[in-house]
Amino acid sequence: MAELSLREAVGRAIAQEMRRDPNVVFMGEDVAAAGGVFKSTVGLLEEFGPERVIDTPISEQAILGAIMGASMTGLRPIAEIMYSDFFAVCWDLVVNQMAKTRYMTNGQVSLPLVMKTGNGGGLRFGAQHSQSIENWAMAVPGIKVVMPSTPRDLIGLFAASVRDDDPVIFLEQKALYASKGEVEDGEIVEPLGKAAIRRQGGDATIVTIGTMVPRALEAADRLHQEEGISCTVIDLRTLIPLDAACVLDMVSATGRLFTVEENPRVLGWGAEIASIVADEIFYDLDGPLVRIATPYIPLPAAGELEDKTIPSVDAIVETIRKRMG
Amino acid sequence: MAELSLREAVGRAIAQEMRRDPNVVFMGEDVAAAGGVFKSTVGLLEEFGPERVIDTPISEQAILGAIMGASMTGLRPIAEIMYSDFFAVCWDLVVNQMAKTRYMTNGQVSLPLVMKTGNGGGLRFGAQHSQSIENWAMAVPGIKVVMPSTPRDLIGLFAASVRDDDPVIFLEQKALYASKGEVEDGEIVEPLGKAAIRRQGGDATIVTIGTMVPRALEAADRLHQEEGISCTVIDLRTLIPLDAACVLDMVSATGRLFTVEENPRVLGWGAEIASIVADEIFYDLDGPLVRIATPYIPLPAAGELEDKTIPSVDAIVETIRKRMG
Amino acid sequence: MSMTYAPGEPTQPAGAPPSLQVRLALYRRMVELRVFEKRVYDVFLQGLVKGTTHLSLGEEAISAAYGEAMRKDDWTFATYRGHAHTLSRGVPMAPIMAELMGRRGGLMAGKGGSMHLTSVEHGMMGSYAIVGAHLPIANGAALSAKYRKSGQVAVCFFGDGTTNIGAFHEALNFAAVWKLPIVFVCENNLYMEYTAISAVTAVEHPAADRAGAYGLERILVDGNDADVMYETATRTLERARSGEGPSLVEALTYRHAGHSRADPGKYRPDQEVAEWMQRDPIDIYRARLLSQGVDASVLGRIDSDVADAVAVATEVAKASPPPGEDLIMKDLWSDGSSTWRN
Amino acid sequence: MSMTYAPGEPTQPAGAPPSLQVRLALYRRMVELRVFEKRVYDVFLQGLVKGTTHLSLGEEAISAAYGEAMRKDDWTFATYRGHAHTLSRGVPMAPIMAELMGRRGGLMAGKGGSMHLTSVEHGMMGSYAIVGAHLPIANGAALSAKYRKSGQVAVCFFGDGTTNIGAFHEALNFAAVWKLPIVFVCENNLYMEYTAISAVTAVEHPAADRAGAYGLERILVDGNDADVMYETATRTLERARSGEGPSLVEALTYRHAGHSRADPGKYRPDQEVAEWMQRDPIDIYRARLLSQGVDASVLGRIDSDVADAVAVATEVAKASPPPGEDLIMKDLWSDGSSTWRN
Ligand SMILES: Cc1ncc(C[n+]2csc(CCOP(=O)(O)OP(=O)(O)O)c2C)c(N)n1
Ligand SMILES: Cc1ncc(C[n+]2csc(CCOP(=O)(O)OP(=O)(O)O)c2C)c(N)n1
Ligand SMILES: [Mg+2]
Ligand SMILES: [Mg+2]
Repeated sequence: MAELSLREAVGRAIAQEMRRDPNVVFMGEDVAAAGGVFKSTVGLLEEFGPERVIDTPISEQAILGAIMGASMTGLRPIAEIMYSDFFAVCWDLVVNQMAKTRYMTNGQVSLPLVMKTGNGGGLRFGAQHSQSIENWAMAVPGIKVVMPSTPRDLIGLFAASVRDDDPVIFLEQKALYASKGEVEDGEIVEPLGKAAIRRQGGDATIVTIGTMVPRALEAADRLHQEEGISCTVIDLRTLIPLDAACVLDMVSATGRLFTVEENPRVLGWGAEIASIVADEIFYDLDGPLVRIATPYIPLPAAGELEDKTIPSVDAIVETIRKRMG
Repeated sequence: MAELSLREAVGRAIAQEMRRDPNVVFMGEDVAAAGGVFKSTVGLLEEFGPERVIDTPISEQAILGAIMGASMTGLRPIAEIMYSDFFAVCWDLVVNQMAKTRYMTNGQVSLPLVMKTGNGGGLRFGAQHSQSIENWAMAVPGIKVVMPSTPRDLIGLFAASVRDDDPVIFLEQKALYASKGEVEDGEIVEPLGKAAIRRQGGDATIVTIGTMVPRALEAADRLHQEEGISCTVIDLRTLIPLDAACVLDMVSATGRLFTVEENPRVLGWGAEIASIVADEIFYDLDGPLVRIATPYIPLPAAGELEDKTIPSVDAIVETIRKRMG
Repeated sequence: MSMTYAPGEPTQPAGAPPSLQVRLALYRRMVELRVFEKRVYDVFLQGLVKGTTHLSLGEEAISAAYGEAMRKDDWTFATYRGHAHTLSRGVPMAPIMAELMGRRGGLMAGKGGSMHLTSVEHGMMGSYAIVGAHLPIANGAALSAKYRKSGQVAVCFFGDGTTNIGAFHEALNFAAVWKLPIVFVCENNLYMEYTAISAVTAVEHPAADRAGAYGLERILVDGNDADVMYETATRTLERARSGEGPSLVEALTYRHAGHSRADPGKYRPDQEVAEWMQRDPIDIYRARLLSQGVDASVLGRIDSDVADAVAVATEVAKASPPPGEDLIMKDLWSDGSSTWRN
Repeated sequence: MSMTYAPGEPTQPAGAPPSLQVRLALYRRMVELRVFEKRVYDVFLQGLVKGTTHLSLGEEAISAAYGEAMRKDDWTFATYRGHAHTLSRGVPMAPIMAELMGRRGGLMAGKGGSMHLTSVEHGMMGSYAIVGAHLPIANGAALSAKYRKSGQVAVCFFGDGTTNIGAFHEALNFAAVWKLPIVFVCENNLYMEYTAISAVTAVEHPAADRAGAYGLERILVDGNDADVMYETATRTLERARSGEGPSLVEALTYRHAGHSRADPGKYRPDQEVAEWMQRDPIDIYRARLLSQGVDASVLGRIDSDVADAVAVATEVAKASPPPGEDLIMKDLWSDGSSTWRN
């Protein structure tokens, strides 16, 4: 048992899988000699050598192409796209190539690969280094989308992603890199597609993921103490596959749904959840489905502005209190 | 008055705006000398000359960069991205640059530009030439998203897009290029952000756009004749800005919502509509909100498969009949 | 040899000609590509091929030569214009034809269509319809060969127009830095879709004139000469296999037909077309073999064998049923499903 | 002049030295950039700058020279490492400092942050934080100048690492084909973030060695010599303005600090750092001016003027209030709103 930060968990997760399987290689910008710009991959080059831990040029299309071709031909590669915003320069490889090739070839080609990336806001990096791209990825059939909220989950879900035979986007929330959690020793693997119920309550269900998980939990505690409103909090953990059954069960039981999303509201994943709930358990609902999300704007840089933009504990408490009233 | 195909309307729309304003220039692959791969821009080079109608290399990033920089410095450029799928190779210019620059610069920069593109399936072109990317675009704050369903709307909405001071993605449905409609003579301009109610009915509201508009209308006729179910059909025409008020009014009146979407279901625009309705007029609803969409797969190429994938008139009728039953 | 588009341009000299066996195989393959694609055009006119198709008529020497020179476990990466490259790896004709017709017996059961021909068991690792995308992907296969020390080589075909897209640049640099076992083959047919490459490119030879930007040798060859192409293929594959790294080959050629099925190709000057029709790779090769003592009956036999095979393949394809709805929701994921939620 | 990283590499010879007036302006600007950025570092250590910042310490000669040589209505496009380029267009210091501190008085009222400095009224058309993105955008401004025959030139600055991304390639070809009035300036400081450019690039000089791929002259200059840079700037701007088309300049330089505020720069060999510290552009220039007869008091006066100005600007910035929530939902659209629905 050890207490690890999410940042440390990244390194341990990669090492766990590289030790297990010699076909796992890892590449990205500044990931090897420098140990990554987030210092999350320190020591991997030393342990696994330059043939398995590779510093690349600033060529995101070449990076994703390389892991795609390598995964078609026997390797299980991992690439880092430093900030998730940079997926925009190599999006073709993800959406047109990786997501479609297996289907188009009638199942001839498997693509066991992982694209890990620093995602989300909160660090005052401004609009081009703070985006939450889980919604971009979720909208494209053929890509699995994983976003852990704890160090232990990060290791377990990362292992499952590497072992999965399909392409995975693995989102590391930059705002959580410094957060800590207990992690047991030994190998950890957690299945993709299973949500975690982080808290149980009878009045409403809060569905969330990533950086918003600790905020939703804190908000739920406050709602309980201050207002006597008792909430279930679901951490989805993966968006594709989506544990819709867990959401439907909990929302049926509580009659109310709130989503808490870091991504900008319009076509955030909460919209899909709401549309599933509004179709499949309409008659179990006791009131409106409410989404708490970043508004429809790019993220501003100044801390004061950014903090009012991404859902805060206060904003969550306030909205739920008002809408449950 | 003349009967025009949607394809012919494209050429007329561009010419209308280029005649009006010498700052309008137009560029893209094979758009000038050859008149476009969809033959929708024939004659523009001859009328406006090679400084205003420009054949480019296969360099989508260079194309979008060029119109962005030109629009910052006094022009009102139009670019064609041949198939909307190709936005994946130049997505950075759209989502990180065009969408964010005005906001990041505190309003210093205006980007009056239009990106027109052939969008959607139905032509047996396979998974990389048939996508519906309206949901990609809608998810990014800062881009207007326009999708006309008739030749007259195409001209009017195109004019408004060119005259708008913000970046616009203008989606031409390839499957509608051959469809015809009456268009009056003279200048046509239609505002962005106003949905059209194509049909009125009291039992349910169908919200749709683009290629699905004629299908939804045919389905509504059949539902009326065959089942006595009378539907309102809303053609959204633009996704951003979204005429949510029109949707909310009609769904309030009918108590039921069906969306008919060509885009793949997960995070299609219908999810956003459903989440708005389920939040804002929950107590006016008489039953589940139902989305009819392409399933979560890339589009298969063979005609027999493609036709069972994109919502057909039969599938719309069948679903609404069942869910209203 | 004169090429009006590039007067006086030297092309790489061919070494010793290949063996007779190889030459006959090259001839057979080129004829196969030609006759097959002409038949594709016929069945398209009969309404049996929907969507689009991109023919390589006139460009056969390039893919035929590489197909002949490659090892069985080498990999091909091609474009939407990939019938020729697929056949050149020994993929049978009937499933290709059936794929174009959207039938269940198609190479991908009709799910991919003409622009995505793939046969992993033949080392045909895919046809890609986004210009430039497959160059970085081919690098990945080469990286894997290098990592596993398997001796395999990736060969990546693309057109002149592809040299102006970003992925080209990233892929070439990446391959050169890691000395990957890969050969990039630019089939310069002088046109993108309808626009002359010279109108939109800052250098005359869009691939060869840029080799230096990646520390690579400038290789410009006559893509309509099967012997030159075979020698180029052998040499570049050998270089890759021996660990010396990538090559970038520019092979000059011309397509006899339009860009795709919808295109009559009217944007090209009559004179240019006429000159290039004179430089038909198959005519040239047939004449050369005959002049060097190969008996006309040997070639005639090949011609008629191929004609028969194409006819049979076409009938097999026509007899194949439509794909069937059961395929629609299959094989998005490796578990065979397309399930995204429970 | 010796540069250990490229022994014997020729750099472009400087023509006649600029006038004394220009030289003093260059000196003043370089000192301003230096002192300003050192102050940025201080206020960062005081916790007044959140997020990230990227300093140009050691690289001042390049942006200073272009800033001095450009016409007032020319356009600058820069990267996240853009303080220097912004100051070099005459943008006042206080709003830049305030932007870094996230204040209402910031150049973009705190909404953009350090990586996106923009001042359209000064021709500073933006700092872009996605590597490579601004090269195609700068082309667009040049296209507009050409279309409107305005005689304006776009100058686009970027780093060595940027030469390996696709957008670089697309932009260079595009500019060359249309002979756009643009100058691409590669500030080669030998490193991407923490990785040496030589480790990931197929040629030694990532920009200069690729100029030929776009039909352009090879221009490799000493980026730490303000006179050389001024001459290069004058020449390339003149070429662009007179309709002869783009230039691609590679200016060799070195950053004294780490890549960004979080980086101590430990991956660089001590010896290399020491050698480059000897080649400080400001030290070199000061020594040259003194040796050529400029009075020490003249330079001293500039130094103290600049120090005062930076001190004042810093206080002005510190006194600026936080931006205020009213800005959050403003200016997504040209109507000033961010309304996406009714
Ligand atoms: C990124 C992208 N842009 C545009 C297209 C449309 N397109 C398909 S083929 C083609 C021309 C390609 O020219 P070239 O590379 O010379 O190959 P050729 O077709 O001549 O063999 C174009 C523009 C595409 N498929 N992908
Ligand atoms: C597309 C993209 N990839 C990666 C990054 C992260 N990144 C920011 S600066 C940088 C290094 C750039 O190096 P160079 O072009 O040499 O400029 P320098 O910082 O040395 O001035 C990297 C990799 C980015 N911002 N955008
Ligand atoms: Mg071509
Ligand atoms: Mg650098």
